[in-house]
Order: sequence, then structure tokens, then C-alpha cells
Amino acid sequence: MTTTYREAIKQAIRDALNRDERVFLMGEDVGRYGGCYAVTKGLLEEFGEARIRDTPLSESAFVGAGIGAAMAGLRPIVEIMTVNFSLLALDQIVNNAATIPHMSGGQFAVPLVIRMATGAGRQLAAQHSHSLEGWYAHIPGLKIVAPATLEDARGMLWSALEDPNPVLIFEQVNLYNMEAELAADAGAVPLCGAAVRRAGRDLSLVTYGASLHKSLVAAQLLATEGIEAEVIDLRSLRPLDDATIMASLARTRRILVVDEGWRSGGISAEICARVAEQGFYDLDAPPARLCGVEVPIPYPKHLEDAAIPQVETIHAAALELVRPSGRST
Amino acid sequence: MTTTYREAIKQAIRDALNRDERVFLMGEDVGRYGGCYAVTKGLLEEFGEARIRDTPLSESAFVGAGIGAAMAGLRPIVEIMTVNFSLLALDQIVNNAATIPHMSGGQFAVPLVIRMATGAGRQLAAQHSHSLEGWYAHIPGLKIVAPATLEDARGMLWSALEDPNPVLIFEQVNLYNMEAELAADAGAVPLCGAAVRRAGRDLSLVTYGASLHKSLVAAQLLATEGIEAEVIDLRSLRPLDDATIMASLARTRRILVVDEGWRSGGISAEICARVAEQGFYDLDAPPARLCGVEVPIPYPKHLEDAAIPQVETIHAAALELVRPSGRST
Amino acid sequence: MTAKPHLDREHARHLLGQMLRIRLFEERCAELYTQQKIRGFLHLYVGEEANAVGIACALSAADSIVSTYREHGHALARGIAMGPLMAEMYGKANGTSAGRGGSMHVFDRATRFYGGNAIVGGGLPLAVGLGLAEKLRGGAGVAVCLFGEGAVAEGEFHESLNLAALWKLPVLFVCENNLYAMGSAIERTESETAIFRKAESYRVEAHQVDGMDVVAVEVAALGALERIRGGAGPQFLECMTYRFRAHSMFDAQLYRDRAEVERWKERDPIRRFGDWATASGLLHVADIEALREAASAEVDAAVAFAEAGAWEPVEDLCRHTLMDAVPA
Amino acid sequence: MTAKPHLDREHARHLLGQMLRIRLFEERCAELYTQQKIRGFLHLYVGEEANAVGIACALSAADSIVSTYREHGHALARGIAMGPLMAEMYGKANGTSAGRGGSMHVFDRATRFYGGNAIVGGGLPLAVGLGLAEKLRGGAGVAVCLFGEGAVAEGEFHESLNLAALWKLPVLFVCENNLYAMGSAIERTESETAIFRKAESYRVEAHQVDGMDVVAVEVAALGALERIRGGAGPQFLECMTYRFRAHSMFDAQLYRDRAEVERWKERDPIRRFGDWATASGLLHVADIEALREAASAEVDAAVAFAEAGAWEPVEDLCRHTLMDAVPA
Ligand SMILES: Cc1ncc(C[n+]2csc(CCOP(=O)(O)OP(=O)(O)O)c2C)c(N)n1
Ligand SMILES: Cc1ncc(C[n+]2csc(CCOP(=O)(O)OP(=O)(O)O)c2C)c(N)n1
Ligand SMILES: [Mg+2]
Ligand SMILES: [Mg+2]
Repeated sequence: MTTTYREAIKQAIRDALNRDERVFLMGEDVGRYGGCYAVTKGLLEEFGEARIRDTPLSESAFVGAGIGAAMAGLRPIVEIMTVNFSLLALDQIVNNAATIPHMSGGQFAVPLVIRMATGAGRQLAAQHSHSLEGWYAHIPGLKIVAPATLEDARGMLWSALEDPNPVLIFEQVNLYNMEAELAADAGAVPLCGAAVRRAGRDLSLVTYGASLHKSLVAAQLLATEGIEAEVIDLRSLRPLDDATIMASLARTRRILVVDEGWRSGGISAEICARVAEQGFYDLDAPPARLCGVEVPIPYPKHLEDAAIPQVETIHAAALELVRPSGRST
Repeated sequence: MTTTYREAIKQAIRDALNRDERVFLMGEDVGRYGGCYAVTKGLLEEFGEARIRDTPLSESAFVGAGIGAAMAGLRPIVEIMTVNFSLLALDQIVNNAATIPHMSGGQFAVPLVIRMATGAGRQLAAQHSHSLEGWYAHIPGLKIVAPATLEDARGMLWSALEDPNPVLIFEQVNLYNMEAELAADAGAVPLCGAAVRRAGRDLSLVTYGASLHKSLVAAQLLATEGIEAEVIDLRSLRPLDDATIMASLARTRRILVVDEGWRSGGISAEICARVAEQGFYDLDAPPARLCGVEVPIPYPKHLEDAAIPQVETIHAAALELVRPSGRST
Repeated sequence: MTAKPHLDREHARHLLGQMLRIRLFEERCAELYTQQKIRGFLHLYVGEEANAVGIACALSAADSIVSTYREHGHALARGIAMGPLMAEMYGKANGTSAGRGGSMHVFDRATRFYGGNAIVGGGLPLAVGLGLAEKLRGGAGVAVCLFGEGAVAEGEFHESLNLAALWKLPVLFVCENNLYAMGSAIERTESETAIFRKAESYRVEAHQVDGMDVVAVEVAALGALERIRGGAGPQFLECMTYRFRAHSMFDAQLYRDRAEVERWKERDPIRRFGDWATASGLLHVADIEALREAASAEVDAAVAFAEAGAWEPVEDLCRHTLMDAVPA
Repeated sequence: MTAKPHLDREHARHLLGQMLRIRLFEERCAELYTQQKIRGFLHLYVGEEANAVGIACALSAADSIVSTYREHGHALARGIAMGPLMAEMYGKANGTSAGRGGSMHVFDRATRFYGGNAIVGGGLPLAVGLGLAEKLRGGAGVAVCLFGEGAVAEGEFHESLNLAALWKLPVLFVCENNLYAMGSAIERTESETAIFRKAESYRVEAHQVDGMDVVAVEVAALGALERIRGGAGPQFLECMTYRFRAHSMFDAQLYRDRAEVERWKERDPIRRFGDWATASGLLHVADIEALREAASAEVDAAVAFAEAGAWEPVEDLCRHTLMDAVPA
């Protein structure tokens, strides 16, 4: 069945609501309006106001309420419109959700799922376009996932709801309209474990989210030039699947991390650090990064495009890594 | 003159208030109470209620008010009691302070200084002990500094107030009582530029804040074993002083980053990534990290101690880097 | 004594002219959006013009404004030139924010317009800070903070109101209550729907105003500003209004009745004031036509200005991320 | 009909005994702090015991509690055993939170005690969530949320009150107004110092209670809980109280007069209730002595329990950071 990323998420929410009566959905405009990115359209009619809950603009309170409800045994799905607004709820996420299980000596779990849109590409400027999922991946006590395919979007929500820990799901805004085949009975996808989306021998492109698709196109381009890139979709940013990355590196001996998030201290830094630590002797060249430029995302298309990785820049960076124009390896 | 880190900051604030009438101080209990870590004691009596402003518990509003006042031309110093509480103000810091200069096309600067206590070591548990300065260093538009000496505590506040950008100053809680000599006329210290606190040839210990002092003790210990560690105090976490780090690496060919913050995606990751990118061919061994363990800081002393770098663990990690017990380089 | 506007012919022309400028500007923006000249989110103010114009008329040059992502009306009423405003919508270098902000982030130093803020509630603390700066410097300026009723649920509303009231800061809070926050009707988001009563719970004097009546808004604003300048501390206005169009260009408006929209359109502030002004003999129909034509010509010119603008060079992408100096 | 406690001899013994347990426990904690057995921050509740005891008496086992860093009294009144509580103060493995939380983070699943929260205001959204869970499941439990008047300035207070009121959730908000937040007197932090009036601005029924009178608190709590269980939605109590000791062990109390403290000490809830109970013949002086001795013995036993406790092994440092399963 051909469907969209948006519909895949909706179906996952629908499945969850049908499967488990402890599940409910809460967030701004998820009900009447149908969700700011139309992900939840129709669910209010289907499941009613008790389980599809429109909230006031109170990110901290409704995220915190999700934490409380999760501690009390329910399985809330909280939608925050975009990651930018989640900063208003960060106290609840970091100081409560991520700490209470440990602080309580394991007496209370927080089986909460928080979904949010992330990323640039829609000319929404500096307060709506950032990619902070890699930043969130710094926080112990959280699990951070970023599904890039319809299977993952559907299946990781399922697993997130079964996980006893708070899971943050990041949905890159440009993926919502993506169409692909999805089996009607597509099942759960584990939260950990990167996927090799394309096999290759000359370099490893490590990426996730919307950048995965750009990287795959770049890999095709590279193939026409005789360069076979292995493309790895991280899927989970916390925990990171070191084994898959290092195994790929052992094959290709070169790695380029592609991440729409800002470079300094982003998930790309962590991956490069781990590669340097664990894969140092496998490297034929320094690990490389292609990241979001360190600027608040600007509105005009030419500047927004220049601020995040694109097929051309990925292609160029990969080429430079494999066939350096400058200094020799 | 022998004085404390606490007094050095107070003197810096006093100087600033005397030097520039646009400067004022605002935060919870900075006035009557004298500051939760007694940094600002006496300033209310000296400068009066207009310039030493006790605020309600409203981190978002008073940080935002600092931003507004800075945009209007004043030079506010905002104190947030600890970095943990700053999460309540993160929307203002990231979505306003860090973006408005760019978003406004350079029409408005935000010459704001925010001071906060950070770090573990006082058994204050998981909601009062985290080290998030490295995390903040991810955000373009901010400058992040972490003075580790009395000179820097005094001199960097000065420079921060003269900087046209929002500067966050992180004061590790265990430093407040630190005593040292400080010249009465100690002056401004630039916000950028790491300092080599100890010269060495065998490895580079790159660190900042309270970990600097532990690293220096570890370096002395190492010296008794014939290992000369170069100790680098980052001082500024954003921007990072790559040149000083790489120059040291070129001399020592081995690097250990010591950071009380959590490992994954911390400032240590960024440093290792840069070292791998820029200093790959200078490295005789993989870059190494000794960081905060990825756990919400627990209350009991033995667990808190185990959660962050200590002299012994720094020593051990350095030794392992220089004289590996396991595999050979 | 309460300040009152002197409603002579000139002033009536001004009020109507300003509202027409905003209306025509935004109608053109909607067209330009479908032509993809304007991208991203576009939030139109159509129907709410009386608020911006009424408030702006009451302000002096020393006052400052903090606005939201629905700020075109506020910007035009405040005196930001239409050309740079339109260029900003395009994202051009000759835009108010050199194109970097777009529709949601109009800034203008000259008129003390402190932005266009797209975080709901995010502007309120800024306004408190502007008021604080004014108070500390002993200036006479007032910080005017405009926000929708949706912002009232945010914690930043609460913290800001308390701080401004506690410190008796010169801040005028203006809640434009258009009854909806995206698709959420106010009854679905507030346990107390009379917003001005909330303001009173901070001991802030608060009034509800007919936001479809430009004169009523101006009168209320003049009164509030007079009290603020007299040292009474912050004041609060709840302007009852309505947006005639969708929340943004992506909104099918399934959450409200067409009939409700039509009912409110009968109170269109432009038609209403125009009808009253002609009926009372203050303006002639021809005056109104002239104003409309002038506004239309101004919009044409603004579009031409925007079209002629250059793009910021890509090499300047990172410019202004860190400032080299505080602008003088 | 309003619920009233049946104030017989047994109940009087209970009320006084509970308050004494808390008082003696905390006085011992203060000693242990100077002996460095207890470390970190220690916030004592001395003087405020009537609130915890009065509220706890009104609760059923199905109810849950969200508390603050000043929660020893709440924990004891709720029925958490003194031994594990003291062991938690030590950071021992036999503490309520296996020692990981310490004084500020007491949690107890058995009594639905949802912590000790050291972020001022951070517990309020949790309580809303507990109430929501109860409502969605159709349970009869009420979530009781205790916080100081300092928390009222935080945005999370505002958002939580609105959400609870809007959704008519079974939440009892209890503000323990001890007039100070650290060194900040309430007049210096709130433009409206009558906190219950703020609650009313969310259309939440709110009452001010004498928090130095354990019976008054119990009566007020019973009434509020009855209304909540009857479906009236959240209720709010402002308990007027005072802490006799410093904010924490680091506080020189330069911000308040000794005379003020002494005046409040005359209203010591323990002495006051004891005097009343003996004067009215409900209790004898010997009863009080017996209660005091029992409490003292219990504290001794708790200290012994804590002293005997083991430390968590260092190898378990990371345990519970991620959970393997939701505890049953
Ligand atoms: C903190 C935050 N949460 C959510 C949004 C998404 N959002 C944009 S506008 C809006 C509705 C705001 O309504 P209101 O304040 O009434 O203003 P109006 O749009 O009616 O002018 C929402 C939810 C946002 N921009 N910021
Ligand atoms: C968000 C946050 N800001 C600041 C603090 C530091 N702090 C701890 S207790 C306290 C005072 C709180 O006063 P109140 O709520 O009245 O409770 P009380 O201590 O009087 O019981 C402050 C400022 C904190 N823990 N959390
Ligand atoms: Mg609205
Ligand atoms: Mg208090």
C-alpha cells in the first residue's frame, strides 16, 4: 500500500489507541485542528475527547502532565508542535522525566512518548527550524529516535510506547509528505540499532532523518563516479549503535557524518569522537562532518538551503574524503 | 592580596557597577539574601535596590527581561542560581537571545551576561548538580565561558560586559571557596583563548572549570612518574580555541579531555572530533575522554564522586593513554 | 481626566487610511503567497486592523513595541515603511531584517519595533525588560506588548505580568483576543475566558475593549498610556477582535462555523468606521476612495521595491550570528 | 454538608503524635547535619507540621502526593516509615530512594508519594498528570500537590492551575505560604500577596487556612477533598504558616527579624494544639509526654536503621538511569 510518512504515524497512533487503553494523545491542536502538520487529523472523531486531548499553549504543563500520567501507569503520547517550542518544556523533560527513575531509586518509571517536528526546509526561520534532536541526545535517562522511513515512523512509535523510559521521537518536517510502500501489517521496529540503507565499500555516510534521503541520492551520484558509499541510518541518536558504525568503518575506512543539526557539540561530534576512540586504527582519513551551519536558520530559501546539508554538498564532501583535492593521505 | 573566587566575582560585579551606570544585577535572592552562594552579599547595601534587583522565582521572565533590557541598551548581569534552573529560561536564551541579532538582520544586539553556578561535588543530587555548560556550547549566537581561576572569574566578567553578544558565565560550585592571590588591579581577560596552565611533552590534558585543578594535581602525580602532562584550560567553551589545542597536540601527540559534563555529545565530544579532523596526523593514539558518567548525579558521596572525574581517575586515564596496559599502539 | 483623541477630519482620514493600508497590504500578501513569492508561514491580520491602528495612534516615538508573528499590521501602523516590510516578506536584502526574518520576524530599530516573535508568549519578558530599561534610565517611554489570547496560557504570561506589576514598570500589555489560537477556541484553553480578569489578579488595571472599533481602541490606549506615564505601573487591555481569515495559509478552518465568521465580518472595522465617518459627515465617500487608491498604489510600489531587491549573498550566511558591536 | 474530623481522644493523640514525630525527626536531622551524617541541602519543616498532618489525615490510600524539597513532614505524615526516611537522608541503600535522592528527593511508591522535587514549581505539572490519569481511569483518587508560596511566581504554577481547572481534574493544590522564599519576603515577589485570590482567577475554589492550627487544616482539606470527589474539579488551599528555622542549613536569616520569628513561635502548632487538648481535657499532660517519648524512641530507631544501612555498590552507579521495566 502506498502511503505517506504522515499517514504512517497516524496509523501508528491509531493502532496504539486501539491496542492499549492506557494510551492517549495530548498536545496543542491535535484534536479539532488535526495537528499543525495534520498528522492527527480525524483521530478526535475516531477516539473522542478523552483520549485525543487538545491542550492550551502550556508546553511545560502538558509535558509535565504527561510525565505524571506516565508515572501513574498510563501511556501518554505528547505532541509538541516543533522542537523549538519544546525548550519551554525542557525543565520537565530533563529535570523530571530523565531523572525521576534514577532519583527515586527505580520506584517510578516514566513510560512517556513525546513526538515533535524538527528541522529546516520550509522557510520558517530561526524560531521554527532548528534540529535539536542531537542536542537532546546528550541527556541520560532519555531515548532519542528519528525515524526516516515509513516503516520506522510506524514501528518505532510502537516500540516507544512499550519502552519503560521516556522516548522522544523527532519527525523531520520535510518527511511528512514523503510517499512510499508500507505493508498494512507493518510491525514494531526496535528503538536501538542503526540500519545499513545502502551497502558500499569506499566510505560510510552516517546520517539520519531527512538527511538520509539526500545522502542516498548523493550515494547514487557517487556510484556513477565509481565510488560506492555505504549509507547508515542511525535511527536512534540515544543510544547510538556504535557496533554498526564501527563495522561499516572497518569495511570502508572512511566516514562522513551528515547532520542537519549544528556542528559544534552535535550528534556528529559524538560520532566522530567515538570513531576516533574506537575506530582510530581503521581510519584511512580523518573522520569528516557535514552539518548545519552554525547560524540561526534564516528565512530566504537560498540562505536556508545553504545552511543545511544538500545533495550537492554531501556529494562534494564525500568526494573530498575519498579523493582529496588538497593534501595527500 | 589573597582572596576567594567568590570575592573575585563580587569585585568584578562591583567594578562593573562602578564603571558603567548601564550595568545592573538581577536574580533570585541576589539582594537581601546575598546570593544563594553568597557571591553578591553586601552589594544591595552598596548599590541600592534599583541596581541590585531581587526577582521572584520566574527564571523565564527575568532572563527575558534581561534580554529586553540589553536590547534597549543596558548591560544587565542576570544570575540564575544554578544551571539546572536555567532550563526554565531556555526558551528565552535560545529562541530570543541567541537568535534576535541574526533574525533582526543585525539591528539589535543582546549585550547580556548570565551567570550561573554549575557542577557537582556538594551532594545536591540530580536536580542541582549537572554540568550543562558544554551543552549550551552547541548554540550559535551565545558565548560560553567557564573561568577556573580568580583572575579569569574577575576578568572575564569584565570582558563579558563589553561583549556585544549574550555571554553565559559558568561558575563551578566547588570553586567559590578557592583561595588564591589576586592583584588588586587585575584587569579584563579576553573571552576567547585557552590557557596552557602547565607545560608538558607527553600528553595534553584538556579541561576547564573545577576539573582543571584536579587535572593539575594529577599532572603533578604523573610528573613523579616521569610523565609530563601539558594542562590546557579551555576557559571558553564557545568559541573553542582550536589553535591552542592543536598546537599542544602537535607537541604531545596524545590528548585526554577531562570534563565533568556527561560524555555523549558533551564538549569533550566536540574537542575529540576537532582533534580527529584537524590533528589526525599528529595523533600517536586515539584521543581519549574522561567525563561525567552518564547518570543523573546521585546524592551519596561515594556515588557522586564516582560520577565525575577525580584526581585518581584522571591520573589513571592519562597513564593508560601514555603507557597503555592493553593493546599496543 | 481621560485622554481622548481629537476626531477631526484629518484624524479620521488617518485612522481609516492606516487600516486600509494594512488591509490592502495583506490581501496582496495572500496573493503573493499563492504565487510563492512569499514563503514559510504567513499569518494575516485581516479583521483586526483597528487594534494596531488604535494603539499606534496613541504612542509616541519614545515608546517601543514587542509584537508577534502576526505583526504586519502592527509594523505598518507603527510607521515601518511598506517597501522594506514587503521586501522582508520576500526575504530580500532590502527588507526590514535584511530578509533573514521573513513574515514572522519584522524588526525595526528606527521605530523601536522589537520584533516579530514566533514563540507564543516569548515577547512578554522582552517587553518587561524594555520597560525596566526605561524605568532605570528615567525615560518617558512605554513598552507596548501585543500578543494573542493564546499566549495567556503560557507561563511566560504569568511571570511577566507579575514582574511588571511588582516593579511598576511602564508596560502596556495588549491582548488581541480573536477567540482562537490556531484551531483552539478560547473556551477550550482557558478556565477563565475573560482575560482581563486574569490581569487583574496581578493587581494590574485591565479593561476590555471593542477591538473592532478603532476609536474605542485609541481611547482605551490613550487612557492606559496616560496612567502609565503618571506612574500607575503596567496596564492591560483586552481587545475583543476576530481574524477573518485562516490562522495561516495552511488552515482549512474546520474548527469554526462559516456563520460565525460572517457575523464577525459584519463588524469589519474598516467598513464600520468608514460608514460612521461618512454618515457623520466627517469623510466623504470620495475621501475613502482616495485613501484606498493611495494605499493600493503604495502596495504596488512596495511590491516593486521588494521585487527589485537583491538577495543577501550566500557568503554572508553567518553574518550577525555574533555581533561585532552594539548598533549605535 | 461539610466533612468534619471526629475529634476524639484517639484522633487528638494521632494529630499531636504525628506532629511530634515530624518535629523530633527534624531536630535530629539538624544535629546529624552538623555531624555530617546528612549532607547536601537540608530544608527543615519545623513550625509547619500542622499542614502536613492536617492534610494527610484527610487523605485515603488511593490519593497521591507530590511534594517539594521540604518534604520530610509530608513524607512522615503520609505514612512513610521513619527508618527508610532517615536512611535516605544518609544516602544509604535502605533509604526510600535507595539513597540516590537524599533529603530533597524522597519517593515512595507504596504510599503514592511522588517525590520530593527540588525544582520550585516543578511538581505542579506532575500533579496535573496524576489527576488526569485518575480521571481517565475513573479512579477515586485525588492528587495532592504541596508547594511553597515561592512557586506561585513560576510559570508552571499558572499553566498547571489552568490545565487542572479547564479539565476539572481531581487535584488538591496546597500552597504552604510561610511568607518567605529563601530570603525573599512575599511582598517582594508577588504583586498580589493573597495567593488564594490568584487561584480564584482560574475559577478554582480557594480558601485561606490557618496553617498553625492542625484541626483547621484538616477541616479545610476534608472539605476540599469532598468537593473534588463530588466532581467540582480542583481545589486550592493557602495554608498560612511559618518556618521557625532557616531556609536551609546555610542561611544566616539576615532578611527577617528575630522578633517576627518569636511572634510566630508563639503560635507553634504543637504547643498550641497540645495546650488546647489538655485544657479541654481531651489529653493529659502524661499523654503528651508518652507521645513525645514514643516519637523520640522512633527517631532513635530510625537513626540506628540508617546507621546500619549499607551503601549502594559503586558498580551500580548507573542503575535506574534507564529502566528495564515499569515497576508493577
Ligand atoms: C510556544 C509556541 N507554541 C506553539 C506555537 C504554534 N503556534 C503558532 S501561533 C499559535 C496560536 C496562537 O494563538 P494566539 O496567541 O491567540 O494568537 P493569534 O494567532 O490568534 O493571533 C500556535 C499554537 C508557537 N509558535 N509557539
Ligand atoms: C526553579 C528553581 N529556582 C530556584 C530554586 C532555588 N530555591 C530552592 S528553595 C527556594 C525558595 C522556595 O520558596 P517557597 O516556594 O516559598 O518554599 P519554602 O522554601 O518556603 O518552603 C529557592 C529559590 C529552585 N530550587 N528551583
Ligand atoms: Mg488568538
Ligand atoms: Mg515559602
